[in-house]
Amino acid sequence: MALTLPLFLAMVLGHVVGAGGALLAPTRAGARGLTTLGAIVGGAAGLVLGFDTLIWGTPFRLEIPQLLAVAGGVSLHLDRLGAFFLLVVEVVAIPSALFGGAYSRVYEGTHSLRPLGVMLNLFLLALSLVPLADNVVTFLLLWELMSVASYFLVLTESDRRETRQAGLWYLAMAHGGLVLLMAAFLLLAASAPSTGFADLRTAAAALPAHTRNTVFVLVLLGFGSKAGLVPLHVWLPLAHPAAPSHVSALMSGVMIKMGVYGLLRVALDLLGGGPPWWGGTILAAGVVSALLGVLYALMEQDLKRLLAYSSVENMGIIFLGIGAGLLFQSYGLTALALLGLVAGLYHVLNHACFKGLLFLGSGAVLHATHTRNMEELGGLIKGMPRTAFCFLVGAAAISGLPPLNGFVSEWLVFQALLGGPQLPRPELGLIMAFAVAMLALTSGLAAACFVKAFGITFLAMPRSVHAAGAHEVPLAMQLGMGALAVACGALGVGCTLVVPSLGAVVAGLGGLPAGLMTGMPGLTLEMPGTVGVIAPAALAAGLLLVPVAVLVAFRLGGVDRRLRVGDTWGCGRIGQTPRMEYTATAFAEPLRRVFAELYRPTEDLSIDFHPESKYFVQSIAYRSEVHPWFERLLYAPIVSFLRRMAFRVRWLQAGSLHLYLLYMILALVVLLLVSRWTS
Amino acid sequence: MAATFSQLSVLGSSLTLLFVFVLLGRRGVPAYVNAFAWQSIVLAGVTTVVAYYGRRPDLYWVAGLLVVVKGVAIPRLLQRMERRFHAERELEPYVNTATSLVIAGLLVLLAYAISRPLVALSRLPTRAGMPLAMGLILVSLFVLVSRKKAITQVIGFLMLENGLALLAVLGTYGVPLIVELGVFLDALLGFLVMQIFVYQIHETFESIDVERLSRLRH
Amino acid sequence: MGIFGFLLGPPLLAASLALVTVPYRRAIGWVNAALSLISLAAAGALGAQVLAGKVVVAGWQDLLRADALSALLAACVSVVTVLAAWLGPGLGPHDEPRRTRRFQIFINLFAFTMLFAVTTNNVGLMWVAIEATTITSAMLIALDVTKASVEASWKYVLLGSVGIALAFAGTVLAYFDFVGLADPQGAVLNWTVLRAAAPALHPEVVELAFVFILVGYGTKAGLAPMHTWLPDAHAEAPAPLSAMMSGVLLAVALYAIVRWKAVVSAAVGPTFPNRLLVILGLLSLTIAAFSLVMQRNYKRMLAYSSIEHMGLMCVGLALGPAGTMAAMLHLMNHTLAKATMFFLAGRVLYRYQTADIARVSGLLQAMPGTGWLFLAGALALVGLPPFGLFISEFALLRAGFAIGRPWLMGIVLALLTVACVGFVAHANRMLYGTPPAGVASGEEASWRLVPLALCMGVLVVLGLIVPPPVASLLVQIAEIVGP
Amino acid sequence: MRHVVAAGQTSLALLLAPGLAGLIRWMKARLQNRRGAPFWQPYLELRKLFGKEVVVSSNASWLFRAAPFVIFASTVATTALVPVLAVPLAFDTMGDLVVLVYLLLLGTFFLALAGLDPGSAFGGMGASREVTVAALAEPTVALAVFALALSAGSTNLGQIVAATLADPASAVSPGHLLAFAALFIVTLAETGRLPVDNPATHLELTMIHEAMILEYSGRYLALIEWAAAVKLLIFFALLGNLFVPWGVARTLTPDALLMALGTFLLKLLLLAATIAVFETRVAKLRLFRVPELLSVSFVLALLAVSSSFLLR
Repeated sequence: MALTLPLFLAMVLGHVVGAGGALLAPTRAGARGLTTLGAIVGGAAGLVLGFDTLIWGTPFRLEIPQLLAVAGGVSLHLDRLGAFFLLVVEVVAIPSALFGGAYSRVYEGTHSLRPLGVMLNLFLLALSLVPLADNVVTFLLLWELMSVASYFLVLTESDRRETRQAGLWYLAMAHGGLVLLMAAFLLLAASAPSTGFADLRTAAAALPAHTRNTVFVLVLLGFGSKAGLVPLHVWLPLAHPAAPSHVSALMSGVMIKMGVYGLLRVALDLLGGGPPWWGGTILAAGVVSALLGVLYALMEQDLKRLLAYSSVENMGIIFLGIGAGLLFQSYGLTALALLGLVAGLYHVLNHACFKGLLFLGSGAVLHATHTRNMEELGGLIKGMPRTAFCFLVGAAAISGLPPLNGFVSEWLVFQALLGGPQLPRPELGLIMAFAVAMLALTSGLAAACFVKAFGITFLAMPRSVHAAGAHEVPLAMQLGMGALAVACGALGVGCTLVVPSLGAVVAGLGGLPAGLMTGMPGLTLEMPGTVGVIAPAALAAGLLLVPVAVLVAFRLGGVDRRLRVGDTWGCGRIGQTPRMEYTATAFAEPLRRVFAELYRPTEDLSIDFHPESKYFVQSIAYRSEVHPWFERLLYAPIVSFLRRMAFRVRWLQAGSLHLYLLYMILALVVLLLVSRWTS
Repeated sequence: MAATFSQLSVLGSSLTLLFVFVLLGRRGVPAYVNAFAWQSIVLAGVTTVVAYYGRRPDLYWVAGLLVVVKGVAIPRLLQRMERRFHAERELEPYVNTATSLVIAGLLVLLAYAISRPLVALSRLPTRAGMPLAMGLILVSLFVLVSRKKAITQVIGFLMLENGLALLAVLGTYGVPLIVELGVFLDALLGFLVMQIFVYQIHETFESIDVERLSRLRH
Repeated sequence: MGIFGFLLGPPLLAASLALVTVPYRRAIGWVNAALSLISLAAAGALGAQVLAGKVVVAGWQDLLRADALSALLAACVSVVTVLAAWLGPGLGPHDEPRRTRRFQIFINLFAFTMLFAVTTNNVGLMWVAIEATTITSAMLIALDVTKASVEASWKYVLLGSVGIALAFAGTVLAYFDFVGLADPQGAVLNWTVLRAAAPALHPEVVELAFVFILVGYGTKAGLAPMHTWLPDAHAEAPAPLSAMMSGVLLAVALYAIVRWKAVVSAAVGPTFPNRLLVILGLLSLTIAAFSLVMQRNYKRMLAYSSIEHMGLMCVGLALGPAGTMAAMLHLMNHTLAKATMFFLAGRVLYRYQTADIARVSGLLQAMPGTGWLFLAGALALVGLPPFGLFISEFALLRAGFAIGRPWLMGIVLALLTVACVGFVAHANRMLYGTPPAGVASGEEASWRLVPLALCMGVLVVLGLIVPPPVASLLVQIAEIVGP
Repeated sequence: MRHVVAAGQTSLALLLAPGLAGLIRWMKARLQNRRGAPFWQPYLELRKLFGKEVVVSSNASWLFRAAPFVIFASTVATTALVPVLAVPLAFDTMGDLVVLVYLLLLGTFFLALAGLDPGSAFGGMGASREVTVAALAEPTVALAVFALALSAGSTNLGQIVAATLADPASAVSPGHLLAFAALFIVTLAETGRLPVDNPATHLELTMIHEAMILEYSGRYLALIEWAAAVKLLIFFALLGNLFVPWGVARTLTPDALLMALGTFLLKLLLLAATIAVFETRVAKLRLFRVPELLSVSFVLALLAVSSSFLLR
C-alpha cells in the first residue's frame, strides 16, 4: 500500500509535535495535553503501520543517505519481525500515553513536567523506530536514543537520592550494553562492504566460526543487559520503580523487549542461527532469569520493585522459548524451532500487555495513596474498584491463569520444551525436561507472588491512612488500564487468531519455513510440533457457563439467599485492627525459609523490655532484608577493580613536578627502546 | 682541514657537555650561572667554527646572538634573581652528587647508543660531536628532574636549549636562519616568562623550592 | 597572501590595540571581538578555497601554506577565539582593567601563535609557534595570582618548554637526515619539501626523530604520561583560556604530530608511527578514563576528558585513512564540545564559587539554561547521540574493526565506557538535586548562553549530518596524512 | 452421544466426589477404632450448608463472594478434561494436562485471595502456605506431564490413556511407576491430605486449607467444600486412569461403560483405602519439612523422565 510513507511520517511527526508541544506550549496543562496527544497520534499511526506490514506484508523502506553520511546513512526497513515489535510498542504506548496524560498532572508544579513530555515522546519515537533500523549506525543511534531518553524519564523525580542512583546504574548498564553491541556489530561489519543489514547477512555467512561465536556472545550480553537477563538485570529493579508509572509500563512492558528483538535480529536473522550451544545458553539464561526473577519478586515489599523483578522472570520465560527455538533450529527441527520462537514472541506481546497494565495499576495506586510500600496499603478494592479489577486481570494473566493471555503463551513455551525428546542427544532432552520443571516452578511462584501483590495491596483492611483515603483515579487513567485489561483477555481467548500470524513473523529468518497451522481454525490452538491441543475460547466459555449454571441452580433449588455482614472472626477478640493482618513480609515468609540458602536473609530482632520486668515487652522491632548476594559477588569485584584502578592512577598525578619530568624522560626512553627493539 | 674542523667541534662539544656536570657536582647557584654563561660562550665558539669551516656565513650571526643573549644577558638576569632570593645553595637534591654523576655518565652512554645511527649515516666532519650534544640534552633533563630550586631548573632548561642548539649546529650546520631567529626569540621570551614565574613563586610561596608546589593533585 | 593577512592579522592587531591602550577601555574589547569575526571569516574563506581544490600558498619560500588539514584547524582555532573574545573578559562593564588588558593581549597573541602554527609550511617555524603558545598561554593561567594558579603555570611552563624542546630535537634530527640528502644551501625546513623527500630518508634516523617529536608535541597535546600539566593548568586557568587550551591548543599540538606522521609514514611505512600512536593513545585513554572515576573537581574532570579524547584521536590516527578521517572529525567535534563545556564550567564556578563537584548540586534548578547545556555537553563528551562525537567515535571504531584490530577496539570501547560512567556520574551529581543554600537561582547575562547553545546546535547538526564540505575536507586530510 | 457421555462423566464426578471424601473419613475412623460417620455424611453436610444463611466479613469485598464460583467453575472444568469412564473424550481438544494444572492453579489463586480478603490473620496464613505448597508441587507435576507426554506423544489426557491402552506394557515401565509415585505425593500436597495438611483439624498453627476458608459459610462454603472434594476425585482419576488405564471404555457401548464404571469405582476404593491407611500411619509434617517431601517427589519425577529417556 502506498499509505506506508504517510503513516510513517504521521508516526514521526506525532511524536515530534508531542515533544515540541511539551517544550513550547504556553501553559503547563497545554504542555501535558500536547504531550499526550502527540504520543497517541504517533502511536496510532505506528499501530496501523505495524498492522499493515504484519498482516499484509507491505514492505516499508526509507533511505536517507544524507543523514549520518560518514557512518553509512540512515536506513529504515520494516519487515514482519520489525512490524511485530512495532505493534508491541504501540499496543502499550497508546494506553500508557493516555494514562500518563492524567498521571503527569502531579508534576505540574515541578521542573520535570516539560522534560517529561519531551523525553516521553522521544522515547516513544526511538522505541518505535528501533525495529525499523536497517543498518548499524541507525540501529545504534536509535538504541542509544532510547536509552538516553529513558534515562531522563527515570530521572523525572530527581529530587530523590535513590532515583539519581538508579538513573546512574541504568545509564551505566545501558551504555555498557551499547558498547558490547557496537563491538558485535562492527565485528560483523568488519568484512562487509557496508553496514547495511542486508550486507551483514551476506557477510556473516562467510565469517569464521569463532568470529560468529564472539558476535553471538557480545549480542547476548548486550541485548541481555537491556532485556534484564540475570545477572545483567541489576538496573531493572532500580530504574523501573524510580520512573513515573506510565514510563515504567513502557520500560518494563516494551523497552526490555527490544533486547529480544535485537537478539532475534542478530542471532537468527543476520547470523542465521548457530551451533546448539547458542540456543542452550539462551535457554539456560532464561531458566536462571525466570527463577531468580520471581524469587526476588516474592521478597519485595515495594509494589513497583516487585513488578520489575517479575519482568526479569517473564523475560526469562521469553528467552526459554527463544532459546528452545534456536536449539531446535540448530538441529534442523524447523517445526519445533518455529514453535519455540512463536511461543517466545507471543509471550513478548502478552507480557507487554499485562506488565504494562500492572505498572499502570501500580501507578494508579501510587497516585491515590502516594506510597508503593505494600505494607502500608490494603483494602483499595473498595475505594478504587475499577483499578482493582484491572489489576486483578493483570495479576491473573501474569500468573498464567486460563483463559487469559499469559496462560496461552506459557502453554506454548511448555509445548516447545516438550519437544525436547526429539533432539538427537538425550542429555539435551533432559535439560529441556529440567527447563519444563523450572518453568512450572516459576509459574507456581509467580502465582504466589501475585496473590501477594494483589491480596496485600487491594484486599482486607487498609494498613495506613493513605490507603484508607484512597479514591478512584481519573477516567483517562482508568481507560488506559481498561484497554490493556481487555487486550489481556482478548489475546487469551482470541489467541487462535493471533498466533498463526506470528509464524509468519519468524518465517524466513535463519532458514525457517512458513508456519502452517493445523487444528480447527479459530477454535483450537495447535501447531506443527505441539503435542497438545487447547481451545481457550471454549475454556473461557466453560468457565463462564459453570457459575451461571450454579446461580440458576441456586434459584431453582431454592437455596437460602440470605446474607449477613459481620465481623471477621478474631478468636473471640472483638475489634479487629489492621495490625492483626498478615503482612507482605509474613506472606512470603514460608518461601523465604524454603529458599534461605539462596536469599541469605539478614535478620535483626530487637526487643525492648519493660524496665520493671522482662516479662513485659514494650516494643519489638523486626527487620529482615534480602540482599541479592550473587550480584555482590559479580558486581562488587568490578566496582572495586574500578576503584582500585582509579586510586592507582590518582597516584600518578601526585603533584611533584620532578615526578612529572621523570615521566616524560621515561616515556622518551621507553619509546626509544621500543623503536630500537622493533626495527 | 676536515680533521681540524672535526677535532675542534668535538672539543667544543665536550666542553659544553662538561659544563652541565658543574650543576651536578657543585651546590652553589652562582657557580651554575657561571657554568651556563661559559657553556653558552663555548657553544658560540663551536658555532663560529662550523660557520667558518662549513662555509655558512649566517651562523656568525647566530654565534653573535648566542654570546649576547645567553652568554651575557641571561646570566646577568640570573645573577640578579639569585641575589634577590639568597638562594645560593641547592640543598639536598633528590639524588646525591655521587649517584648523580654516575647516572649522568650512564646517560651519556645512552646518548651514544641512541645516536649511533646518526653517526653512522653522517658524512659531516662534525658527526663525532653529536652524541655529546645528545648527552647534554639527556643530562640537562636529569638536572631538571633531580634539582629542587626553581632557579636551578631554569638553568637546567637553558642548558637543555644549548644542547639542542649544539645538536642543530653539529648535525645540520644550523637550521635555517629564520627558524633560528624564532628559536632565539622563543628562548628569550621563555626565559623571561620563567623569570616572572620564579618571582611569583617566591611571592606566593615565600620560597623557590619547587617541592612546595605540590598542592594540585589527582 | 591576502587571505592569510585576514586570518593572522586580526589577532595580532587586537593584541597590539590592547597593548597600546592604557588603561584598558571597553571599546577595545568590542573592536577585538569584531576582529575575531574577521579572522573566522578568513578561515571560512580559506576552507572554501581549499575545497575548490586549491592549496593556498604565500610568502617568501612558501612560508605560509594551507591545505585541508590547515583549513580545518584554522577554522577550529578561530571559532574558539571568537567564543573567547565574545564571552571572555573585555566587554563587561565590571571587568577589572589591568587584568582585562592582560587578557586581551595574551589571548590574542595565543590565538595568533596557534593560527600561525597551523598555517605555516615551515616545520621549524611551526615549532617556534607552538613553543610560543606555551609562553602566551602561561601568562594567562595566573591571571589571578594565587598559590594554585602560580603552581599550575610553573608546571605548565616547565613541562611544556621541556617537552617542546624535545620536539625541536626531533625536528633537528629529521632535518639532519634531510640535509644529508640534499644540498644544504637550498634546504629550507618546509613540510612539502620534507614530505616529498621522505621516501629517501633513512628509517633509523626518522624513527629516532619521530620518537622525540611524539614525546615533544605529545606533551603539548596532553598525551599520557606527559599529560601531567594539563589537569592543573586547565583547572586553574580562567574559563576562556581553558576553552582555548582544551579545545584547540591540544588539537594544534596534535596537528604537528599529524604533519610529522605523514612524513614518517612516507619514510618508514605506517607501521612504526602507528604503533607509537597506539601506545600513547591507549595509555592516555586508560589514565584519563580511570582518573575521571574518582574526580572531585569538575574543571579537572573536563581536563581529563580532554586527555581521553586526545588519546582516542591518537588511536584513530593509527587506523588508516578511515581512522584518520574519523579522528579529524572527532577533533572538530571535541573542539566545539569541550570549549562550550569550559565556558559553562566558568559560569558554574562563578555562581557556586567552588570547583568541587560535591558542593555543586541542583544545577538544573539554579541555572536552567547553563544546566541543560551542561547536560547536553556532558552527553556529547561521553559520546552519546545525537551529538557529533557519537558519529566520529563510531566511524573511528568502524575503521579499527575494518582493518582487523578488534582487540584494540575492544580495549578502547571498554575504556570509553569507564570514562562515560565516571563522567556521567559526576555530571549527574552536579545537575540534579537541590541547589545548596546561598546559591541564587536564575540565569545572569543569558545572552552569553546564545553562542554556547549555538555550538551545541552545530554539534547536533554534525551528529546528524556531516555537511558535504566538511566531508570532502576530511577526505582530503586523509589523503594528506596517508596510510 | 460422545457429548452425552462427557456430560455424564462430569456429573458422575460431581456426584461421587463428596462420597469419596466421606469414604476416606469413614475408613480412617474404622482404622482408628472409631465408628465414624457414614460415607454419605458429606452429602448431608452440603445440603445443610446450602440451606444456611451466609455471614460475610465486613472487611471482605466482592472478590470474597465471587471466589467460590471461580473455584467451583475451574474445578468443574477440569472434570471435562479427565477421562473418567471413556476415551476418546469429547472435550479432549479443549485442553490438555497443562491446562488442567493451570485450571487447578486458577482455583488455588482465587482461594488464596479469598483467604486474604477478610483480613484475618488465619486467612493470610492459610493463603501464604497454600501458595507455597502449590508452587513447590508444580515442578513435580510438570515432570510427570513430561514423562507421560514422552511415552504417549501427547499431553491431551484422552490420547495419553488411549496410547497406554494400545501399549499396555508401557504402564509398568519404570518411568511410569516413578511418575506415579511422584504424582501420588503431589496428590497428598495438592488436596490437603496428611502429612502436608490435616483435613480434620482446625488447630490454627497447622491449618492450610481450612485456614483459608475459615470465614466462609453457607452456600459459599458448600461450593468450596464440594470443589475440594471434586479436586480429590480428579487426582484419583488421574492416578487411576492415566497410569492404570485398564477398564476405561474405548467404545461407547453400555457394557463397556458399565465395566468402566465398575473399574473406576474399584480404583477409587483402592486409592481411598491407601490414603486412609497412609493417613493413619503418618503424622503431620512440620510446615517447613514439606518442601523436603516435595523435593523427594521432584527427584522421583526426574528419575521417571530420565528412565523414560534412557529406555526409549
